Amino acid sequence: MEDVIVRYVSRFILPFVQLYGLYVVLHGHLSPGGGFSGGAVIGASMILYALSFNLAAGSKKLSHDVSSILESSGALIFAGMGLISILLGANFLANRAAGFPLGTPGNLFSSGSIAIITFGVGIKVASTMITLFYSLIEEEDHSHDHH
Amino acid sequence: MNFSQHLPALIVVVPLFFAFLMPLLARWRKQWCVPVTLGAIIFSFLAALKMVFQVMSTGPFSYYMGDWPPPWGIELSIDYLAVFAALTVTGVGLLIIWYGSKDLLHELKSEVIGWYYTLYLLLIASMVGIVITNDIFNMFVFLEICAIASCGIISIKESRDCIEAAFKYLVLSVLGSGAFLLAAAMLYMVTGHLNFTFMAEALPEAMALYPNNLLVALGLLIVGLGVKAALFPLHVWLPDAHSSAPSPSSAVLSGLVIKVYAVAMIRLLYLVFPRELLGLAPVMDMILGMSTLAIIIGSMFAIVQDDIKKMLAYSSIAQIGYVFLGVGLMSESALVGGILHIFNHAMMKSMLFLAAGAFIYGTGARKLSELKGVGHTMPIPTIAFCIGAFAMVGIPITSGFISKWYLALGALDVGRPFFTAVILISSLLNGIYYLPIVVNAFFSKTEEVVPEPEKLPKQMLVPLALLSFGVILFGVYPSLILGIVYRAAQLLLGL
Amino acid sequence: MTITEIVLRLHANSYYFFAIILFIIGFHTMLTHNNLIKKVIGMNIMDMAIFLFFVAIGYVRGGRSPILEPGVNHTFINPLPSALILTGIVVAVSVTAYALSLIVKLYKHYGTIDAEEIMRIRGGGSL
Amino acid sequence: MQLLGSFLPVWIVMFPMVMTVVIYYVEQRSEKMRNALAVATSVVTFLSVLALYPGVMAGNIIEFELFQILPNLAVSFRVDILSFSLALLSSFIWMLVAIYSIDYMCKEHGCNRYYPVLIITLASCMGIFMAGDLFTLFVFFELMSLISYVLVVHEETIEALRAGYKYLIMTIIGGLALFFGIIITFELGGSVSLSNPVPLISEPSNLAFFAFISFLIGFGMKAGMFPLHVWLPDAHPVAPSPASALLSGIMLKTGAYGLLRVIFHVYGIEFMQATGWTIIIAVVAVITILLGSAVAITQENLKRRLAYSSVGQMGYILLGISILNERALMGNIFHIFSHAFMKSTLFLAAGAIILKTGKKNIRDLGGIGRQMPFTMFAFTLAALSMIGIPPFNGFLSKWTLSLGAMDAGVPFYVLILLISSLLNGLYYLPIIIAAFFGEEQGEGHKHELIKINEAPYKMLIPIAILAVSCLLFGLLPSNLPFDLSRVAAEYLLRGGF
Repeated sequence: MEDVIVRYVSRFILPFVQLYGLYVVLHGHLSPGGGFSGGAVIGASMILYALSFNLAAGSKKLSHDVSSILESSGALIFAGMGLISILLGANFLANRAAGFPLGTPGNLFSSGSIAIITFGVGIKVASTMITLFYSLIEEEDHSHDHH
Repeated sequence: MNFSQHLPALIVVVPLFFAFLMPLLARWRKQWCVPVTLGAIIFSFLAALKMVFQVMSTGPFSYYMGDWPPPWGIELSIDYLAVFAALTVTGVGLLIIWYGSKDLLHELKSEVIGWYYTLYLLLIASMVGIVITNDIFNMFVFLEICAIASCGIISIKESRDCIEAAFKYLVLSVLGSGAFLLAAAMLYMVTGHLNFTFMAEALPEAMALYPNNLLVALGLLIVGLGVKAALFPLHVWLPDAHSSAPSPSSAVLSGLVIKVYAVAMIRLLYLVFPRELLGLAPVMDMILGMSTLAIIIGSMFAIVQDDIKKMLAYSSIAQIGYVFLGVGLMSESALVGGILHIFNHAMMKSMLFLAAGAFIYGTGARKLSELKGVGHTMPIPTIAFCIGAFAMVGIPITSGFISKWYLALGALDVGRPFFTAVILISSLLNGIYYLPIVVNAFFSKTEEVVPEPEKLPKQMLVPLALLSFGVILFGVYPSLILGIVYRAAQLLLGL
Repeated sequence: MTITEIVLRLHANSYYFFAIILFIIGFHTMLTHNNLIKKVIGMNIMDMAIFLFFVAIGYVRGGRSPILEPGVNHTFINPLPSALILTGIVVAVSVTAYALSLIVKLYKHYGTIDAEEIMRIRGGGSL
Repeated sequence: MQLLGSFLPVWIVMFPMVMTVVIYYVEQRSEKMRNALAVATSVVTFLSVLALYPGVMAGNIIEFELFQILPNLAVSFRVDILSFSLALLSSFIWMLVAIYSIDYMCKEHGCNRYYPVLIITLASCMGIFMAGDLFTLFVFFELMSLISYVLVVHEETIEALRAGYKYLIMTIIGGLALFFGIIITFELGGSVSLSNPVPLISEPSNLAFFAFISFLIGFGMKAGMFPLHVWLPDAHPVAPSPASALLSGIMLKTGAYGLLRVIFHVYGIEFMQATGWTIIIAVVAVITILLGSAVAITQENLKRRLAYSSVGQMGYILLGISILNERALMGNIFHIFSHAFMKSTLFLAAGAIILKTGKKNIRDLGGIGRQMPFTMFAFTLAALSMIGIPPFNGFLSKWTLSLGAMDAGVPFYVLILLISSLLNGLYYLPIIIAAFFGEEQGEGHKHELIKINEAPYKMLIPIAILAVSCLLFGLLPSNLPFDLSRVAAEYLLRGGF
């Protein structure tokens, strides 16, 4: 896709989209939204980049390999936080009982493990969307080679 | 810090955690994939075993995820049925993937093997999750993970049959999950709870107000879980899916996955829905009718199959019928038989699929007619197959006999000898399609020179041997497992 | 039951009614269309119907989104179904993605995404 | 000593089983050792059974529960006079057959399969006769039936496989019918033990009737009862001759034994007399007798004719069961002995002929008596006994049976026995006459000097022992089988306790 308008517009809005996604993820424990919504926004921004420039450019920014590594690590953060709760002597995924500092409600640094979990979910969702996109696109390329 | 009290969570989380770790391992430390997978499942297995002893000595207990007590949080209910099913899933699942660690090298492209372990661990985790959760939405999530993972382990072998079978399976699975979620929504609507225990408390009152709503919900649940468990008219996806998949996948799908849905159905039918609701509509009779048809027609279809794995797949349709027969008869013995058959069939059918996989591995033959004389060239898989076949027919001293005994006794207990006859007829049909294979394998001379089959590695033979040993052991000494099955049945029937 | 009563009842339960209609549309699309992509679309419509139904359960007339602000007291809608449905949507997305990738593979093998065509090729093939 | 005595049944069953494994390992090294071990195992088993004699004759019943599989469902052993009689008979004939097999099988392929199977069928047969409850009986019954499949298809020809398939399917049907019967018994009686002081089923009901029919199908299938005999004439002839001797001589009797147990322990004699269900057995028995004997006449293959003859003879036994009085029962049990001796002799003799001449068809057997006089003489003795000519044991059993029928006031049965004897004569005598006086078939041989060409002595001795027994047990007024039959019949009519 070699459309100048699309390129310019996307180049213009991409930072805002990503910033917004990051904001939603980081404020997941405070406001509507959270890991999934924010992650989806971030993922969409990368997809937009790869679509409006091209696949190679997209891969250069965030390759398929890296995104699948991120995908795993996002999930691992989630599961790991749960396990940490157990290590701290509470039930799986316990928050206050495990002794995570809850802070003042409404502050950015509050609500203990939830913020971290949301962050993990954000990474997971964003990278999953990108990985899915790559998988589908690359598969298609592959098939074109065959025909 | 006391680890053992967190086992209910860990039994699910550890495989889940390593499932996500697996892609990373596959990238950097490929040789670690197998030991880590095995380790994770062994951990779950030991956890299940520990919980079995715990439950047997101190009774059922619950675990609150995130320290949130119900009705707010997700509750894992560790009762007899749950630990029984968890033990089955992890135990048989362990042997299957042990076998698979070699067989997969043969069947899959090397770059996807790491993903296979991811999917397999996800599958195990979700199956254990389904059986131990006490929350309907949590169950839905695990059902979906289970559905995707099981489609995944079919489509990972990128032959066109597999892809097509996986797609068919996926569509029907989604349909099933949709029905399940709709039912969950309806139940939530009338009770305001997602937790099974609270739901069960609220349902009798709700039933007086909205009986139709509940009946629709019950119907949707039976259809939803029935599709996934391949209960007779909803079984259309099973033969393709189970026969085209790589052999370890077939074994786990036929041996475990469809049973897990049956366990979920048992839990919902017996523990959640009020017994009076069953009086409003002949639900149990419908289940009985479906399972009878499944038993007879599944066996009949199996007779005409030429492909060994397809035959085994049709046989699974018949065997899941036994489980539902036990569910539908509503007597203690029958329920014991049905639940016990979950375990027994898990062992028998995985063993049969693994043995079939060994034949395919060794000779490349899938057709029944090509398996002549295989008993002389590959004795251990053939003997395992033989034991599995006998167990399927229900010859005494194999575990298949014990479950049939209980089912037949249960049918007589409620004064319905017709179902005893159904069980016997189907055993005969089983004999008609299983025994000729055994006979051909040992006693028929082939004119053409058979090429020496590939030698099977130990990793494939030992699980087969262990499974056959298990089939015999639980046939001779069933009290090992019967204690917990009895208690599960009593708990379900409220005795 | 008169027509008015039926209409009134439907109106009172309009969320459920339309959810069911949507469900049936999705179900119908999924089962009757040969085009695999359309099947996936039908699947999604069906899922959406269930999600709408679920969310509608939690809706309280006049309720607001449940964000606690100190000092403000409102009627809130029930947040639980919405939260659950978020999970449901994630699941639906992943199933859709997976189904689409399977369709891509099928297209690679058969050169068509028409279910009947695929069956025809399979039947006539070496299977 | 008491403990040892009660452990003996377990030993008798387990010893051959263990030896099967031993033989399986030994045979990889030495064939001689294998043969010796097989014979030794059967001898030891026979002697062990014999060791039960004093206790059993003193009226003791040995009971031993090995372990419980499920509540009220155990693997247990129980030896009473009936068990003992049949176990003694079987182990004796097994021993002779094992000796016979050494020379017969040396030209066959797959001996390494044959011997372990021979010994494990011995074990399961002992298990059937010494079972202490219906479940154990069922387990060993299935074990024996399934394993003897290997004997049936030993030749691995198309014919054998086809016969084997029929046999297998019939076995499964029979097994499932038994399963049905046993589970109903369990449901109605709460136990399947044979040592219950009262019969397990006391109330006539539909279920009880189903169970009766199921038992009849299950055991009748094995016993070659019409119309479930269809597998028998196919399966028995295709097996190697020693195996045919066992299949016809012993394994058929397990069905009759099972029926006896069912009638006397599950239902009890009063129940049977009250309901009159035994008439079903009587009807099929009469049909079986006539059909077996009549069809035997038309058979050309010697072993096939013998197999049909077995069908007819099993009819006698079933008839004896159905009459339910002492003398009939005694005749019935004695006929189990007689038929075992006679039919084993006949099959072993036929085997000797096949081994030496390769002739399987009756019309080729002209003049065979001059080639193999000894074998044919034994054959003649057994055949005459079959027809029921005094003073052979066949006569004695028929005589006793007829007396029983007269006691019961059914002279019709006597008529049937007579007709069947006539038919027996019709199909046995021509063989004998042709063998001794007939012309040898084939051209150019007519005037050649006929060489005496007997089978090796290891085959002749078992044949001789069996043939002489046929004569002896008919001639002597008081002999072991006859006494055992009498005591067993009394014992059963007492209620079996």
